[in-house]
Amino acid sequence: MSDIFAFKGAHDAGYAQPKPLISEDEISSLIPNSMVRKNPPKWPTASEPELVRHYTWLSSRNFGIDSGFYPLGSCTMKHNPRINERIVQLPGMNDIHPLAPESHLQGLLAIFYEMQEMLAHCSGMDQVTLQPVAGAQGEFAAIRCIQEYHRNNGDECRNKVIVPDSAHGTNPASAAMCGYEIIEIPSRDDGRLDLDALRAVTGDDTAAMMVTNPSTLGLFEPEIAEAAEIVHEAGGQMYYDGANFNAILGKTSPGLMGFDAVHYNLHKTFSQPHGGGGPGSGPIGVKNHLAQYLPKPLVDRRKDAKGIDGYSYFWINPENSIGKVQQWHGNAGAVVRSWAFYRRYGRELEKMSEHAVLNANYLRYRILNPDSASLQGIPAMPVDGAPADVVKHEFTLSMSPIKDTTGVSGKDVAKRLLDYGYMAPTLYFPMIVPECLMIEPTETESKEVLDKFADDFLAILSEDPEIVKSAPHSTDVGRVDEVWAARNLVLRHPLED
Amino acid sequence: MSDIFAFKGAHDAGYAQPKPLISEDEISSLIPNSMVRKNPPKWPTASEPELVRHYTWLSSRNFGIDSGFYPLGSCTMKHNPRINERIVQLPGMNDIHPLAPESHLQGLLAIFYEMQEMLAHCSGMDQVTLQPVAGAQGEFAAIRCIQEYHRNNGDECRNKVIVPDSAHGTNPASAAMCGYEIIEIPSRDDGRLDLDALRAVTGDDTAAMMVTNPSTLGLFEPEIAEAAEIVHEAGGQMYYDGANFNAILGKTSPGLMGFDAVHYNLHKTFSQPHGGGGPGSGPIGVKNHLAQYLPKPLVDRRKDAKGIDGYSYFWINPENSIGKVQQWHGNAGAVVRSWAFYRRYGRELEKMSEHAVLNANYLRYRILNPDSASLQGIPAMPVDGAPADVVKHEFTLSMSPIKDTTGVSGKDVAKRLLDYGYMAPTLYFPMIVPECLMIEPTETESKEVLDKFADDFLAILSEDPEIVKSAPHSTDVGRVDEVWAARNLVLRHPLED
Amino acid sequence: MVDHLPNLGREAEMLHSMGLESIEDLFSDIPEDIKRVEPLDLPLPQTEEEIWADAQRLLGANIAMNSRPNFLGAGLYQNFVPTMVPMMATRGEFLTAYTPYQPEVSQGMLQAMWEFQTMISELVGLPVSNVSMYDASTAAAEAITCAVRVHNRKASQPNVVYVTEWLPEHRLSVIQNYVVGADIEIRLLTTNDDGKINLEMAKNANGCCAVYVEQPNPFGIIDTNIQNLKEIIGDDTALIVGVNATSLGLLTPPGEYGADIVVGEGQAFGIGATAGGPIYGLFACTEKYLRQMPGRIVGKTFDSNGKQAFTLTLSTREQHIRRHKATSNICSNETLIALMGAMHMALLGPSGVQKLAIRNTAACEMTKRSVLSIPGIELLHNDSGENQPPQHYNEFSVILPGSATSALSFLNHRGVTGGLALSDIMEGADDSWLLISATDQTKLDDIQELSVGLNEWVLGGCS
Amino acid sequence: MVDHLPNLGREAEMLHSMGLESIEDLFSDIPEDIKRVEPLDLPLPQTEEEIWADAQRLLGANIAMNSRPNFLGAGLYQNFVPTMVPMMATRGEFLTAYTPYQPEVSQGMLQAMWEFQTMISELVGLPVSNVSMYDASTAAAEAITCAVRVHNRKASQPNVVYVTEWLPEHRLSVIQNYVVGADIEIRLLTTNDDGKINLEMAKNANGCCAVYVEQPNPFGIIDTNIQNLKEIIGDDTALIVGVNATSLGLLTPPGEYGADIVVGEGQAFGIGATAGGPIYGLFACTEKYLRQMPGRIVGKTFDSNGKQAFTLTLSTREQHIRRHKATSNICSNETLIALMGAMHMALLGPSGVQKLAIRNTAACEMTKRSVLSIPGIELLHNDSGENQPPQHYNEFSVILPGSATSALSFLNHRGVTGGLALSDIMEGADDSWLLISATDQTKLDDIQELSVGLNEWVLGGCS
Ligand SMILES: Cc1ncc(COP(=O)(O)O)c(C=O)c1O
Ligand SMILES: Cc1ncc(COP(=O)(O)O)c(C=O)c1O
Repeated sequence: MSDIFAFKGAHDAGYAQPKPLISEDEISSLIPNSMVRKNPPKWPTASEPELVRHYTWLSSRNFGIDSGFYPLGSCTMKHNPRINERIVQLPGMNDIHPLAPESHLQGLLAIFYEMQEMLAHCSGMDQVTLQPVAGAQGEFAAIRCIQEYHRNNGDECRNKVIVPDSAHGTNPASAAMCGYEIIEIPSRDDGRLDLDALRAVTGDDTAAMMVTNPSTLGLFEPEIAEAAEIVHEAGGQMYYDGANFNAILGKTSPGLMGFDAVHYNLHKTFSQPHGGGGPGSGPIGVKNHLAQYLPKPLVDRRKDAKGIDGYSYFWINPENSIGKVQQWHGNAGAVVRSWAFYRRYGRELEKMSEHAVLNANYLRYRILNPDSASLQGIPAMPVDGAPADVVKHEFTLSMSPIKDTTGVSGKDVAKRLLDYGYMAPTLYFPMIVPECLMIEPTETESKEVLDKFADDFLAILSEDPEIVKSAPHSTDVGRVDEVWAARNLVLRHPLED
Repeated sequence: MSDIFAFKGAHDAGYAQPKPLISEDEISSLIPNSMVRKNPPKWPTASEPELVRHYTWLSSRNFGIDSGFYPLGSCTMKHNPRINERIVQLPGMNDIHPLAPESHLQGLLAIFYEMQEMLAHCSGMDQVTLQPVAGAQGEFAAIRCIQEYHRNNGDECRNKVIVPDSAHGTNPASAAMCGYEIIEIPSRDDGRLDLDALRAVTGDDTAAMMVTNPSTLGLFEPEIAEAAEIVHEAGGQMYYDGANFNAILGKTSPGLMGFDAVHYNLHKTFSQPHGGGGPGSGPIGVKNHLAQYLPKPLVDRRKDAKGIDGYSYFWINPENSIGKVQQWHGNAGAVVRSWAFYRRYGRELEKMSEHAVLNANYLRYRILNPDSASLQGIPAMPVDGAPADVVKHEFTLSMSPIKDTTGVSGKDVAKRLLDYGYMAPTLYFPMIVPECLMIEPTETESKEVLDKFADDFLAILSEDPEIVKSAPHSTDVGRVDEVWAARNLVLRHPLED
Repeated sequence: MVDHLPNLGREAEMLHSMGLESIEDLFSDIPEDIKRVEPLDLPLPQTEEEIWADAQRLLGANIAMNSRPNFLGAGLYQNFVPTMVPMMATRGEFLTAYTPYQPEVSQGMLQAMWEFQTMISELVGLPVSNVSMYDASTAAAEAITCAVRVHNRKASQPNVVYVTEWLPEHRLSVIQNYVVGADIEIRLLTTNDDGKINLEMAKNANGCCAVYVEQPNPFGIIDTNIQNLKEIIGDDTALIVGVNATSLGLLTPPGEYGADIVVGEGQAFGIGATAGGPIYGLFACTEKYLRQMPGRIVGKTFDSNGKQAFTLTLSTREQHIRRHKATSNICSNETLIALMGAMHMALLGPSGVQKLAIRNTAACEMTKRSVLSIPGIELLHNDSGENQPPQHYNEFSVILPGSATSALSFLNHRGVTGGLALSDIMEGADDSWLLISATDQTKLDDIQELSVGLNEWVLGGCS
Repeated sequence: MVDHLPNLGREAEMLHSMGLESIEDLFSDIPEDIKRVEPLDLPLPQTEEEIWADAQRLLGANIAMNSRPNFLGAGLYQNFVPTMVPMMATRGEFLTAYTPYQPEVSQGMLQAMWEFQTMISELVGLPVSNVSMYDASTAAAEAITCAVRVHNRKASQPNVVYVTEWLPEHRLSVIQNYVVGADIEIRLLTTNDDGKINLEMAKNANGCCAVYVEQPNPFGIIDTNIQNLKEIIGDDTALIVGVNATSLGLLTPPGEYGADIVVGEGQAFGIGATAGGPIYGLFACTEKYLRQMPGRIVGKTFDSNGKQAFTLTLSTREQHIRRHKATSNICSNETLIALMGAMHMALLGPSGVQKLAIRNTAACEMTKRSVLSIPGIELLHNDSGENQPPQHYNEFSVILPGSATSALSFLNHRGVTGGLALSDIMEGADDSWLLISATDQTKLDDIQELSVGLNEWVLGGCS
């Protein structure tokens, strides 16, 4: 156990700084007396060697994609190319101010413009803003645009947003934050959108419907175009949650499906590393009728022989912009990383989706169709979260048959996978699949990794249930008591001493 | 087990390169038919994601200073400041050619010049070359200079180099590579230089004596000035192995002790990370009478208002230079890192040595003077490798009393320390101390680390001898069979497949 | 050639083992009428070398702050980040992890975030901190909605929130977007001629749900009146203070003068300005707001063997469990950047953060002295009622004898980034108002170049 | 203020616990008469920020190869290193380790080096590789002394070694230094007018201890005669081939034409030119030389539980055990750089290394065509006896109609680094000889700028 607050170096030993421009004694006269801080914050008093070791140790207790297979469904945990990290360390990225004159930011704006265009093209939208810093913020911003659109049309009474019960939690949360009432519609037994249920709730109070396609079950919604028609006929807008965009690039697009607005999760589809929970980037694309509401500013360009490749770039504000959702211009560093990632594929982005889908189907097949030898000793097999011939980039398994037979829950299997050196799949989401494990391998995993995972997964099913239920056994800590944490709420170091 | 040769990606999936300037088909006409390679080397066919994971895994199975305390005596395993790694990534360092015109290298030459001057000043030498790339090569180059010096003086028959039996193996090896006969003189019982033994072997066949001071026992040689006098009177040269320079900066110098030539281990004293065995950097400094023999080139400067801080820099070749010992200008990147390290201390380099010595003495005291509680259960205590009131930057312990009492050897204790999360001290060196452990904490370890190490060390002594003898138990692999390795010599992957 | 795909060339093998023929079989579930017909109209794939070359060319066309005298700030500052920070934070185990849903294999990030919470708590003087918000603006916005949820029932002015006058649009606009859905009315807290909060008028805020002010304020003024606000607005109204985080190395932590929630921008700790993102917002509060707080939080607990462990906690507030009733929609956040912040803060330590604040204060003061020595340039809000003119941290605002836009463009042509025309970011600001920011990275030469330039501009008739 | 010292301010506490008073007590063992009296006359300590600023200023004053057309090579080449390489190699567990004396906690580096050995073995076509030498020159030098130790007893020309004519001084001089002590006589292997080894004269080498040649040779020529050398010199003489490592992506591995030892420079795999160091030398050989080989080597073995493990082996050759009888004095070596090499090689893979060699060949050819189209400039060694002029890899040599030094200085003023005057590095070379190197980083524009420049220089009368 390395406790950062236990290092006991001299208070000022940690990190030397150059002298201030005015002597330290004089400083007190520059601060109102009543505002002078009496005690410094009790931050660690550690030297660089101690901290390097501390954080090395902490990192060794953390699992990332670099540590092993990370099949966390819905999160698209693909490899993060290293060149992207090098690029954002360039002074022309790391050390620029968003409010600098446009002439200082021409390279950045050129990249922004290229990304706006590329995202619009791939999704079949007309305009893109890069400002939202995460998927959820993209949802929020887009729903705000839709809200302003309806208001501008005098459609003030559209106060409901329809969301399938398989939707990600951010969908209802974001719409609710805009003040909408959420109408959740149940999925069909086969996990697909239920058009009848949709028709039943659609009307002149419908502001929008939010859909993820492929859905959070990893399934393409075959009737998506009809759904869009139903909503549009009622005067509502169709919102596409692009978290699963990795599955369909070059194959179809939200535009073709009939959507009006979409967010992209750059940190998923375009491989921005989202270390420990973020950063992300959630640009939104919209059809022309919504473009005037987009958060400001966007980037446009004009021909200019002296500019970059013949253009100079500038900010523009949409006419009836909802304003801003982040102080500056979004997570520019994430956009630049995603640009570098996109450039690697260019017009072959389709290949990326093909491999993501290939890997998901292959792994699903390997798990659900074991040979008889592997089946031996397995008391019960998981079943498809929803029946399908093919899935897209991810799939769900219901562990109910196992729970019923041996008492081993989905969570137990997830924890046991940790012992085998894997990150656990997404657990108990979507909520419509009982004892759900949601598995997304991504395109950057090799066949060997998928084969090995399938074998290990099946091996766990044949293990002594007691071992699985008490897993994990070989991790840095054993199963963590989350209830104690919530009851006792020890949310900071006591620093007694 | 991650086997890099087991990845099975497409041959050309790993790493895409831009197109050649001539089409690939045309290339065969540019290579003599008889010289065309038939089969490509069977290198791994892995993608970046696979390799990132492979090397992450390998690194997790490797112990560095960042992983924990690394008290490897004689190796000065101090913290490597991170800024130094950033500096050498600058294009003005990473992407410059040693044979570029001097005008392309002014910044590098300025740093070289500063380092030559600084090293000369700290060691009391007159001239320094930065060319040797490791301590051993510094020894070799300096002994070559001494050899030429004697030849030039018509002293051809000086064919012996005197080396104490406590010397590092590179000392006799380097002198032997120059063609010298090695005369090893035994140390006194107290581990110090034996002047009588020295007198007995010194004569007109003496080319040089090589001494490490503080010695490899961590002890300052009190009679070093007399030793120098003896050798000088016989017409020999005094060579200072600077591997232990970390102990004496600002306190004394090889020049004051009477040495004629010295090598510095920049990678030890000035914190060049020597990952896994190197790189190092072993500049040498000499007194004026040897300067004309130094390897070429050195750096000099002249006033130039347009130059860097008023100077322009240029290469110079010593008049009777022995030539070169490395193709280019030595390990320039190591020199620049060491420069960055030195700048951090500047005139307070003395403080670095003080803390190195403070830490060594403190740890030695803590181990050799346990309270009675800690002593409980310890059947025998180690003894000082050589008696001394104070040591310098390191100290030796003889584990003989323990071996005699319980059968637990120095090696066993070393292996058991691995279980406690430490790198083992240097083992069985110097050879004159039986069952020797040689411990060098360096100045970058905190009191807490030293206290804990002392406690753990004592705890091991009170453990069940069988546990210690079969250690390590919690490392990635158990005790490694070195004999099998030497007998069977499996020196590469078989690549059957 | 696309690389990074380990199964390139093995598609057929994998398909056949599933009994499939072609990749297209995998997309048979997409109805024909919505299939894309034309291939993507995008450039050819590039190699790492080519991407790197283009990145250097494009981003090299930007002008880095450090490459010339720079006085831009306004909430995002030029700073120096110790090399240890990016080197350790980009270790793959941190960099490529996601939200620690499985605490058993995520103790490293969890512990680092718990330490972060502790350091922020210490910095601002409040017991609870989350593990970061998107940025300062969303932190302020969500602090307001959080406070309304807590206080609305008892509030005598329900759904009303007071926000300091002169808030830059880049924060005000975000707040406005976030409060729409909760039906919150934003009213303005006016300021005196000395630039500080008008305490008399602040009495109007008593009984509303929350008051949001900034310290130092958007003009860079250290507002001593803010210390008296809590007393005026009372216990049933949340005092939300937006801070310049580094200033707390020298200034009283808002927790000590009654702040209920402290928000702010973390950027100066841990990461460069990076064009405004990714950065991270701070959010700390008293226990009262804990269960209405947005964002993730880490708690200490034990594992099944009684060993100390860390885990995300209180997730019942969050969208993945509470869905439309969640306290916020935030899911992906800025943890990795907060980690960089934690590393930087730990390296600075108690005296280092003070030193940093001193350097910022000193640079600001030297710049102020130099600029105010130019005839015709005056401090904004100099008509202080007290004896002393307002004191500043990191930045100060002046009234120019001409348009700030013209001054900035004059300076820009001389290679100086002179600051920000306040009229660009504040409604109602005069075109002559200039915000000048100086940091620990400001050098005496920079100040000289600014002043010489401004002086020439004034002498040249302000054009 | 010096930082990085965790026990600053705790000196007294630590001293007192040992019963000491002051730091000086710890240095009481240094006799007074050799104590330093004056404090070090050096500048004040600097902070990380200041060091970084100075490093940027000083190293920024260097002219990086990539910043202009560059045709410098001669054994060290401008290259592109994939970002993965430095990012993974500077992980602290690799970066801050030392020689793996304790294999139980060093399996990572040991395995990586065993993989390195395998890749080098594959590349050069010999069964054994060590884990690196200091550089190509010391690798060549120690190959020679190693070969003499192996063959001297049976040699009909004991202590004699033949080395190719025209060896650049930067390698020849190193060899000369290393052979002094072993009393080895260096004789020259002459070349034909076509620049290749004179096989007739090579017969003189029969019965000596070793022959050292380079492939491609120092003029950049792919020397087809070298394939016939082994036959001529016989089994009791070691054929040592110094290679340009990347060329083996296209060229026959020397092991296949009888090389006993292959040495070379590894730099192009793994690290930039970095002013010539740290780089790393390659050393591979047949089993016959194994026990006389310099440097470290890793073997596969088992641990006490029968689990596969790696360890340093054959250390009885080395100085720390064999002392003055060691096969070499090498101790600290270039392992970390070899690790970078291994990473780069693994990323390239079999087809990547071929592609790299093709790119080098293509760039060299395009440059050659362009330069040779300039009237007055001729290929050196064009008077080939065969029908075809010599073929080149990575670099070629031309005869200018004036002095190469003047041409280079003319080009330099135009912003082109035109190559190397061979007379600077080769005894006996004419002042008109110019070595022009082109790599995968050479662009068509660069070639154009070189040729236009050279053309103008010629038209202007070569001055
Ligand atoms: C289906 C789906 N929608 C929306 C989101 C929200 O995106 P973010 O985490 O970037 O806010 C996620 C991410 O977890 C998701 O999986
Ligand atoms: C005392 C001593 N002398 C010489 C050397 C040789 O230095 P290097 O390893 O740099 O060749 C060492 C290093 O291990 C040493 O400890």
